[in-house]
Amino acid sequence: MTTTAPGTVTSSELLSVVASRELAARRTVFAGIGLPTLATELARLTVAPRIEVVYESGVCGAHPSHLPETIADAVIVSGAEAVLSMPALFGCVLQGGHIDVGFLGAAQIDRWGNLNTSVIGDWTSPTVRLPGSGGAIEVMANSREVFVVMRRHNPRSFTGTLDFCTTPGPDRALAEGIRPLGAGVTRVITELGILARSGVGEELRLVAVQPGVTVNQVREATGWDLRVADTVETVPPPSEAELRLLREDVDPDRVYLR
Amino acid sequence: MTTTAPGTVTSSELLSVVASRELAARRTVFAGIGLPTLATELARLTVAPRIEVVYESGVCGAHPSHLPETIADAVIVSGAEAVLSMPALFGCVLQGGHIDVGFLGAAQIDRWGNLNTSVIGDWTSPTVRLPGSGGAIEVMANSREVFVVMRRHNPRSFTGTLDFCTTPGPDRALAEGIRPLGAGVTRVITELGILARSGVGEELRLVAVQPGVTVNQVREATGWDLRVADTVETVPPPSEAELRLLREDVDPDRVYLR
Amino acid sequence: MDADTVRATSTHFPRSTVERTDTADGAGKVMSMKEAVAAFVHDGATVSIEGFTHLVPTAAGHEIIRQGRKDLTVVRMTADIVVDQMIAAGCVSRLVSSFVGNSSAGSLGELRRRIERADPAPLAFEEYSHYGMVCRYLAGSQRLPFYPLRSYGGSDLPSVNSDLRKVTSPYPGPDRKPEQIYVVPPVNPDVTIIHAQRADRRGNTQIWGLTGIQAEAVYAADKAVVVVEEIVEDEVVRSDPNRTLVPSHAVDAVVVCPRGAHPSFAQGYYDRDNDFYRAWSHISKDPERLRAWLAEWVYGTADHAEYVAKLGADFWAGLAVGEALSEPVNYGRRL
Amino acid sequence: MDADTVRATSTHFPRSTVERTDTADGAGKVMSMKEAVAAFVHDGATVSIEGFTHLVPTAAGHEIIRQGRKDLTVVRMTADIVVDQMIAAGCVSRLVSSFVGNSSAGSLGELRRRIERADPAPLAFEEYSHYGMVCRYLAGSQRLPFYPLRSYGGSDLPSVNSDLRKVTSPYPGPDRKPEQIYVVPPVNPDVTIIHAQRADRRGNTQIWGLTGIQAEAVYAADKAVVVVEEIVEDEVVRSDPNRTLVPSHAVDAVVVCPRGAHPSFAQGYYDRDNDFYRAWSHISKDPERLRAWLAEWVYGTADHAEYVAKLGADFWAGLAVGEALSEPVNYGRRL
Repeated sequence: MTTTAPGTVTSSELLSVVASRELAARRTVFAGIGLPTLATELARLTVAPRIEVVYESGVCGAHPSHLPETIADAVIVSGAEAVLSMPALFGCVLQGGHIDVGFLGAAQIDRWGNLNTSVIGDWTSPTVRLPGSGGAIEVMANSREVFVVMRRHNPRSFTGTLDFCTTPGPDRALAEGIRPLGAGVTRVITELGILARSGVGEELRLVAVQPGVTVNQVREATGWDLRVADTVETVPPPSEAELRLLREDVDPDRVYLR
Repeated sequence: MTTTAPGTVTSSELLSVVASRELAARRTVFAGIGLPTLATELARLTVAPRIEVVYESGVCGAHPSHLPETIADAVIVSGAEAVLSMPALFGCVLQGGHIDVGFLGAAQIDRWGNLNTSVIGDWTSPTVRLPGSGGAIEVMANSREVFVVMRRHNPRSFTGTLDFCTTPGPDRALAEGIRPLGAGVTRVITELGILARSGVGEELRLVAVQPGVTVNQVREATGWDLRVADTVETVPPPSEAELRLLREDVDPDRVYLR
Repeated sequence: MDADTVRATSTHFPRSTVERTDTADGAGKVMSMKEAVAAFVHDGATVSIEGFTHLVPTAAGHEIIRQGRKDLTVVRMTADIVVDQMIAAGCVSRLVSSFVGNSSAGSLGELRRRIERADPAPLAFEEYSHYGMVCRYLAGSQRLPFYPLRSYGGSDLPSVNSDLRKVTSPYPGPDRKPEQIYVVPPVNPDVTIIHAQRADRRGNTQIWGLTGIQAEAVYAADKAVVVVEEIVEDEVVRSDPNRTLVPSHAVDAVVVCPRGAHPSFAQGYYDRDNDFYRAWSHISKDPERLRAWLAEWVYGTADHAEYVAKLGADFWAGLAVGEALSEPVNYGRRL
Repeated sequence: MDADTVRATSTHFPRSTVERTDTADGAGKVMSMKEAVAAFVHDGATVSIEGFTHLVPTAAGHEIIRQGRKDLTVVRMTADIVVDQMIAAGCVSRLVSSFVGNSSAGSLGELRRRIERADPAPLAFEEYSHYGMVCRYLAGSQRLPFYPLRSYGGSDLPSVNSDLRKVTSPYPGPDRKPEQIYVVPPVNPDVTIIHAQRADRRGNTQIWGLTGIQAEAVYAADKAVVVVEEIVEDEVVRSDPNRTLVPSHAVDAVVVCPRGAHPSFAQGYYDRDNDFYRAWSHISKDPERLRAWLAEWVYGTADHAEYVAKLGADFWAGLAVGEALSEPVNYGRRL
């Protein structure tokens, strides 16, 4: 396992810390594994002590003895407050409207926060076959808002036109006459900055840049003509306290931190 | 508790014994409480040792320490093989097609085996408000066949026209374009005899009379022009063995036997 | 960038998710029956009271009577004694149910007088079958516009209940022809009240034995009150998370009320009072006697603890049950 | 009057109910994996293999490979390692799934070659989301013509999956206008195979920890095979009937196969082999290496017991878990 030199902030650490701050005042979060796990566990130690993590596997109120390696890890089951059946989890908890924030990742995202996790290329004979939706379609359709953490910020991932729209935001749903429950993607967190939108009819726009990153750099890394907020903040760098908690308490074994 | 004189067969005993015989070779039975309980428990000791009783409350494979007083009695839960949720019971077990025989009762039955358990008189201002369907509509719609045990055989209960059809047999369903799963009522067991039909398009007809009862008596007790089988059997009276099992093993405390 | 701004745009979000009561340690959810009914059961509300013969929240019904709620729509699969009592006390103007009888023990006198003779006042009644009610809760809990079921074909119920409707399946039937199926609409009570064996302070609720439709009734509702035989330490609940049928995020109030299901039962705690079920057919048949019963046992007791004490230790000894423990299972821990 | 005459008229009744295997003591259901696969998995069949990360029936998949089944349609929410192996062995011509990846550990090499380059042969693929698959099982298990869900609006999936269709609700929407909703069709596998912690000889099956969609997948199928870590005495099961997720009437075969879920895990029995998940991305990337792996670990072992022995005691010690017992609950007994 690698040891991170003090003072050096890795990409994983940066993204986790920034994402964790966005969870302030949120009550329930539907978290995948990896960066969302780190962000949520850090938020529990900082801005959202009572946050409840709901896992796609059916676990509510996990109290893991170790950092989970999958969304179905045995350690999130033992000691949990509840383990629900899959119909209850997807039907009652998610579709029933009990999730404040859903975390999603994607191979491609567009300006409205629509996501592609199915294919690169044509669906019938793709260049790359990706895993597909999993529960992402349901997380997007039913969470109050969705956070996307992207490890890569480049024009292929932040694309003007998705190769395939696996997981539509509310704008696409409305265009088909289906009324969405939540706001869709409201935050996209990357190494370059934070894109945000507040709901239906609004494009993602750049609201903050990471320290040392220019607005122009973000524009060039984005595959569409990126809108920029009137005032672009600079993301406060991870504090000593945040980094210490993340490295020593959340992921001491470097399961996800790189 | 009353003691039944040996040699005297009460109405409850007669109906239970006759109904129990009809359960030969059946695997799963959806039983209400009372006479169906007696019939099923007796069948387990005689013609259907492996029969599984499924209760509306969710219990499958009950092994009660005492004769249950309701379909939700605590004694059918303790020691049961499975207790299912109500959606699983009604959705998967019943509607999923796992019930061979459903037992139903009714205030009124017609020649097609349609049942009324809602009202005597007009639904909006009834003379008598009855309990309603409970799960009877689902038992009828989804069991392979349905047995009805009626304590009273008279023209008001066996009626040409139901005051209200709570629980339709498959003929009424088909007339509305809804395809039923099972055959509907195939046996009606009364103090006077046994009426039977084999499925869609067939009226109930008299196939057997109790000892000492004439075909004409049954016709007069029936509120429609009752069809009669070419050969009407005489129901063999309860045997010593059947009565002993019923009185000593099934219901020694006379919970249902009168 | 402001969270509230974002939140304000998602207008379709159910109120419940933001308004669930809670405090840092979850203790804000634990309250008395009096407080819970005052806070969550309002005049004119739609109130679901579930528990299929097992775990009937009788004590909650009695407190609703004591607080004199009016004009309630009561949703309950098996409208039994507690519903008859609430109707008699003048709390109920509409009933949604699939079985209106005193179990297998007889009739509900007050309910029958209301429906048969509008005596002393009419009662609006929406009649369903059991699975129809189950499906209404399923639709309500899953935020579905309807739920399909293979019931009602040929029944007279759709002629008296216009909410039983049909949908044509977009897939061909087994005979390759279009297939029709009945559907029911969701039910979304203002508040659902259930009774359970135990919960932790945050409302993680564990039920065993017959579990009925309680979890779905809670999820279908805007607010949920869980009445329990006992509150247990977090560790007890967490030793067996599969036993938690209702997670805390769906619960607004936890009320400790031992023996609160009487005359119904709580598996492993006390047995059913079958004598009272039989007695109720007689009590409710006579309006005077019914009124006297309410006066003595509901209005005449300050709360359920008094009701329990009034019944007396000998009485409760008669409903006591022995021990039949589940064998523990191993959830395992990482070594 | 003849029962068989009556039975013959109800032609719409699913086959499964009459044909479930059983003997007087239920022991006829207990069989070896070899026997169960031979009896219930046929060439060309639709086979559901469920278990959401937890309790994946890997050993059953391996036996299907050993017996050389062809042209299967595999239905599985999370098509992971065992599916990649079955595809590589030439058993699978069609896949119905909502996630085709090696958990979070990487890719499924064989599946990608098939879909991306038809190498060495094409693979028909029906793509869903997780809840879409859940709803297909719900519809299948409940004998519904379709199941509604609030997904797919605006997605490109309906353009490549014509089974995603829409229905108009017969009730007005929140804005009083007609409301449309997507629906999925039922799935009714010829056989469903699940892995569970334990069952009795009759097939009453108990699962704890993540329970996934196993019960619905069993009820949706014509035949069901339950693979268990152990068969226990009837008394163990009956001490906790709420733990039984699959009752015996839905089960055709019970197969005892300890550690049959590896590299997946069985809560309380053994932990997940995360190293193997990571390794599979590399193994499956190289067709030669994949073939060698199958030759050694599947074709080269007579059954799962040999596979387990080959891995060795030290290996299994590394996946051992400690004890975390559930607190018993009292079901009570009448005194």
